[in-house]
Amino acid sequence: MIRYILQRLGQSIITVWGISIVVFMLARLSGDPLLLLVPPEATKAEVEQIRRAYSLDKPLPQQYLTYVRGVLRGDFGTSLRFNEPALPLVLKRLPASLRLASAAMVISAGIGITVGVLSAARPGGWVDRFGKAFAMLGQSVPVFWLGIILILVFGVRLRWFPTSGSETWRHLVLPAAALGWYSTAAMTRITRSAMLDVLDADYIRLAHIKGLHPFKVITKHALRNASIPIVTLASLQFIALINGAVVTETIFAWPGMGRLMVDAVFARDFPLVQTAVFVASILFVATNFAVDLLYGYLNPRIAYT
Amino acid sequence: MTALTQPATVLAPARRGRLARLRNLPWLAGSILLVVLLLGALGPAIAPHNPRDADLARSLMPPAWSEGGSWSYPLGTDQQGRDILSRIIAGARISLIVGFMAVAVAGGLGSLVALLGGYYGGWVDAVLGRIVDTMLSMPFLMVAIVMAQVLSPGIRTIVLILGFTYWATYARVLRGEVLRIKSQDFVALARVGGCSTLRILWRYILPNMVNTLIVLATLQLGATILAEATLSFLGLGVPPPNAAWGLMLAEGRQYVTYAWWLAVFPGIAIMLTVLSANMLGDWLRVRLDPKQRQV
Amino acid sequence: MTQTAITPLLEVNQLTKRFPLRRSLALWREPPAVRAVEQVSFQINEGATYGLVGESGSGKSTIARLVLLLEKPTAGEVRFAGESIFPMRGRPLRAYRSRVQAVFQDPSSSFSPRMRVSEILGELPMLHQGLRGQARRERVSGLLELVGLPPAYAGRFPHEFSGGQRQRLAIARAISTNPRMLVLDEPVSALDVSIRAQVLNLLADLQQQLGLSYLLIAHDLAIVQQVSDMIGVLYLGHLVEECPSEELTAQPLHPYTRALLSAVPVPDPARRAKALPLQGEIPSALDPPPGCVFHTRCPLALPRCAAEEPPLITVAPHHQVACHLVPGQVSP
Amino acid sequence: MTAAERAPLLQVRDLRTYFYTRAGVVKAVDGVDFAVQRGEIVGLVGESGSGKSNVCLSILNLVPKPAGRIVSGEIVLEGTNLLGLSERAMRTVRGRDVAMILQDPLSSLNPVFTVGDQVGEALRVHGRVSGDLRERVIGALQKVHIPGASTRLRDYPHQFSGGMRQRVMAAIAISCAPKLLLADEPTTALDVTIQAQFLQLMRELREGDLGILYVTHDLGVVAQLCDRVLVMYAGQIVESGTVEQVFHAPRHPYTAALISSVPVLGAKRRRLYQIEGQPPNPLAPPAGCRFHPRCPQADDQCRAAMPEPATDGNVTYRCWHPLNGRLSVTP
Repeated sequence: MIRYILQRLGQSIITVWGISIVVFMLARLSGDPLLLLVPPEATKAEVEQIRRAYSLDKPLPQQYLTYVRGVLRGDFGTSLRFNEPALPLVLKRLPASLRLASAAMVISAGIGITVGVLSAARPGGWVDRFGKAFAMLGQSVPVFWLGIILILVFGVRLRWFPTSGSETWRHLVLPAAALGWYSTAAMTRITRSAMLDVLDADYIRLAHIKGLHPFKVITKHALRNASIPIVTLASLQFIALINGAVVTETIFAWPGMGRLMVDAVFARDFPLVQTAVFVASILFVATNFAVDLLYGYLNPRIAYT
Repeated sequence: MTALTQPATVLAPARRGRLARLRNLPWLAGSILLVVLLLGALGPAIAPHNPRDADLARSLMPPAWSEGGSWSYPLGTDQQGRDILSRIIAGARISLIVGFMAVAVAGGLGSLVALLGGYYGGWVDAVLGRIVDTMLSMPFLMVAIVMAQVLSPGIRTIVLILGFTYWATYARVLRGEVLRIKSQDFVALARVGGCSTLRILWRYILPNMVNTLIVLATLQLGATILAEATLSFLGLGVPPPNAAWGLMLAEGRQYVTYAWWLAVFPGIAIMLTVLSANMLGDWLRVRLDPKQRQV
Repeated sequence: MTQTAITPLLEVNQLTKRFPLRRSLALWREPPAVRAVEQVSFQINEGATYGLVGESGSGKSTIARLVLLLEKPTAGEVRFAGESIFPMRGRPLRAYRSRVQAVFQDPSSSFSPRMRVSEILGELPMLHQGLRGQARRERVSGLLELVGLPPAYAGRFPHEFSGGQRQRLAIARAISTNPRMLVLDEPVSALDVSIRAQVLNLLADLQQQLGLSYLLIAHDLAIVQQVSDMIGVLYLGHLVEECPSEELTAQPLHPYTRALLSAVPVPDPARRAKALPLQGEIPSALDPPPGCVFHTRCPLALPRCAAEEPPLITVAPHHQVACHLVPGQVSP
Repeated sequence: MTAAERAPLLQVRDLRTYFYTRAGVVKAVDGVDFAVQRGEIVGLVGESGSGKSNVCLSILNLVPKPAGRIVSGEIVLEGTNLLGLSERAMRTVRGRDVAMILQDPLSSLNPVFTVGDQVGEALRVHGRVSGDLRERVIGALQKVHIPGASTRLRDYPHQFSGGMRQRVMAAIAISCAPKLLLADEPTTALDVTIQAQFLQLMRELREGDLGILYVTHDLGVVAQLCDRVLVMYAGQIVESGTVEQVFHAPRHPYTAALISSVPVLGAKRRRLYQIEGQPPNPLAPPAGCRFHPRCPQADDQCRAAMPEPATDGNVTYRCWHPLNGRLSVTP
């Protein structure tokens, strides 16, 4: 088990390193990254000063080393717009994003797993058919459009929920619903197919042969085994949620990391954008690592090797 | 003895002929996709108006069936007085071009990486695998946004961005497929028979992974069109005055409280297109992939 | 078959294969390895059948894969018609590929599901003999006839055939290069009982007609004995006994061979097994027992067996055995 | 002996289990009659697709739904027709009165639960826990000779070897002291020496009153283990009788051909007798006797109708032209 954890940890570290390269290269895609780092109204002298400050006059590998050294010290550069270190700015907005994503995750896992299990228990039954149509639709509706429709119907027409801000739980309802919609559909499909896979196994037949009640066969034998793929894929959904938060936060004026990033894009505040991407990536890697640990717990074949 | 638990699939005589294969085709989804394809191909030839023809005098006209609407602008007009139907038709072409080209770029790159990594294994696979993991560990929408900001806007840029952000998905799914095919006896037997590596990849591995690739590409077509619309919605996709669906939605968003049709119709266009691509992909999965793996 | 041929067609010398596992975190220790094949030697004569029997973990399939150049050996060599096969490159390698072919156990995974019979059977003649067009089509028909399938089936896909027919197809492909030797890895164990005899008889007929040599790998002793001239018994990667087919049941010497023979269920209620079955389980090839690998289960084991590995010694013409109790103390 | 004691443990009459598929109806089990006595091992031999596994599943009423259905017949276990029971009552029969061992010990144990949990499960479900459950589980594991049973019950299936897993399956099967044990090719996945150990275990288990229906395709196993044998071909039992009778003097040409086609260890090398043709397509079995296309002595009568079972001493067979008691097939 310790070996497994260390192995996964090592892989995560390599991934973070890979991400640092991608993020570093992103800034250099346009040719001269300096144009992204200075405000448009900067003078020539200021430009040269910044060029030296970021070592942009040095060869590429050296620039990368400088960048990595900064990152390791927690220095992700300075936001041009706020003229403050970029990392604290991003971290300050992180909790709001996590709150939104978690709420959406709870919705989608709750509904998705329930509908998925019921669908698999009776393939072709009405729950299955309804769930299938719902899943199909859920994966086809753009989040931003759904957000607008929700605002129009529940915010503007019915006035049930506020359409922007983040003060109370009522503020959370519409953005979480919009964000969780797609994942609910995905979770339904994943759960259904994982359950169908498991229900085909010989040990399920053996459980019936032992005389177990079919309900117990599903809840004990099948769900426990299906939970292994479900958890893996649920982590991907969490990642998709953080991704989707970029759009949802913009529509609902939710003060999270995603909106900060979109605003920074339009303000041409590249260091801030870069930092947001990096932080989100680290969050992804951390989620994957946590799921790997959970996987090791759920699957005795890993825990005992 | 598993043979008898599912006699239908195991023992049914092979269905032959192209007609039989079309059984249970989702006709509705197919027709919608066909209509979108035709709209995209014919575009300007059948659009009632020039999609860029602005006239503030007729701005924000409601759809024809509402009060104040006119049948010469069936779905109404936008804030600049442009015909929404014509703009949706023009948007179909953009969505399709971006969708198909991005899928081609991502699918091609992903297949190549999968073939190399899966077949050669060893350090090639280890390195490619880490790169794929890294790509999949990044918030692709954020990466796409950054790229869109850095690169000059346009259709080619969007295709490149989406191709770059999506190839890793193909690589991961197809790599598993290559590994599965490679472990089959017929590949070992081809080596025993003296087939070259290139021949094995081309004649044995590739044809057997094509089904999975087709299913994946069809399902990803929907996802790619959604991503393009999202980027355009954020103002980072196809630049105005082009009539991309996402852009139309973004522009119509501020009028949504009193001119709902600006945002609703392009949304429906996106939804129907993506929905039919997904339904078709789902049907293909059942049809082509007997084990119905989750791709 | 005669045992007097001067050069054997295939010569396996001190062949060893270990599959190292992933290095553990303790870098100073040697990484553990699965010892699949340990210093195995045997020879196959022109036109003869050599049978390798053993249970799971015996290394019999690994030997097949080594001979087919699907794995690289850890040590040892294999000579085909006098030439060492592992260093082969270029033209000699191509020649070897056409002269040694294989039939595997599972007829359902032996063919690409996307190739028609005509492509499956026509590919190797095209690659090795340059047959194209009409000549290739005639070759395909000829091969189908040779294995007892109607030539009209050339346009079909493999999934349209039954298991037995697919195995005929696999044999047809194997002989499509005009090989001199076939490696048969469990060629009938996936087939129904009533089909096995068909395939075994077909293999015997082809051997006669084409003068083929066979390396037969199987777990079913009765089948191996039925078909082979010489038999090698493998246990945990070691060749423990080798003898002519007739002597296997008449004069088995190694205690494992005897245990194996008595464990085979004979389809005759009058010949019910009297001896208690061999106790214990096959040890892991990751950590094989020291000394004689069989001593942990051997009913006759002496202290010496746990300490010292017995060498393979010749006890009679063509009969070798690796046991400390032979010759002498093993009483029938 | 009273009548109830003389009545067989299991009596199956005219069992028909059909599968309704899109491609047509598969008559997997088509009119099967047999009995199993207490303390008797009955072998059920046949090739793949002959329907032998579906006989077992039918006895437990676990034929895969919705395609599979038991169309007719009676399955009488100690005077109770199992087919007449409600699903609820049937659940108390499964695992308690009738147990089953599946073919693949690798996939038949649930990988995420300990072996102790899985052996104890049937005991818990059927409320058969008198005293300590743990003791009962250890007892079951010891009965199938699993070394160190008291510590191994905390292990997971993947920590057991193939042979040991099949013993665990046997422990699960006998945990509730069933009356009838169905064994569906339990040794097919095992090595020969491990198979011999398992067969020995089967002989020990039937020492009591346990009746065993042992499904296999291996004639050798039948000859070594069973008291009586049922030979199945294309959903029907074509011959049945004591093992000695059937092996030494088969009456049905299929049985005879099957026996002659198997290589025998130690026998002289010979050309094997081969049964021509392929097993029938289950969707469209031949009319008349289902073996007639492959039978060397088939005539018009065989093509026209399936013969009814005929009994001769200890053997029952379904053939118009039974062999005269010598093991020979004339081509």
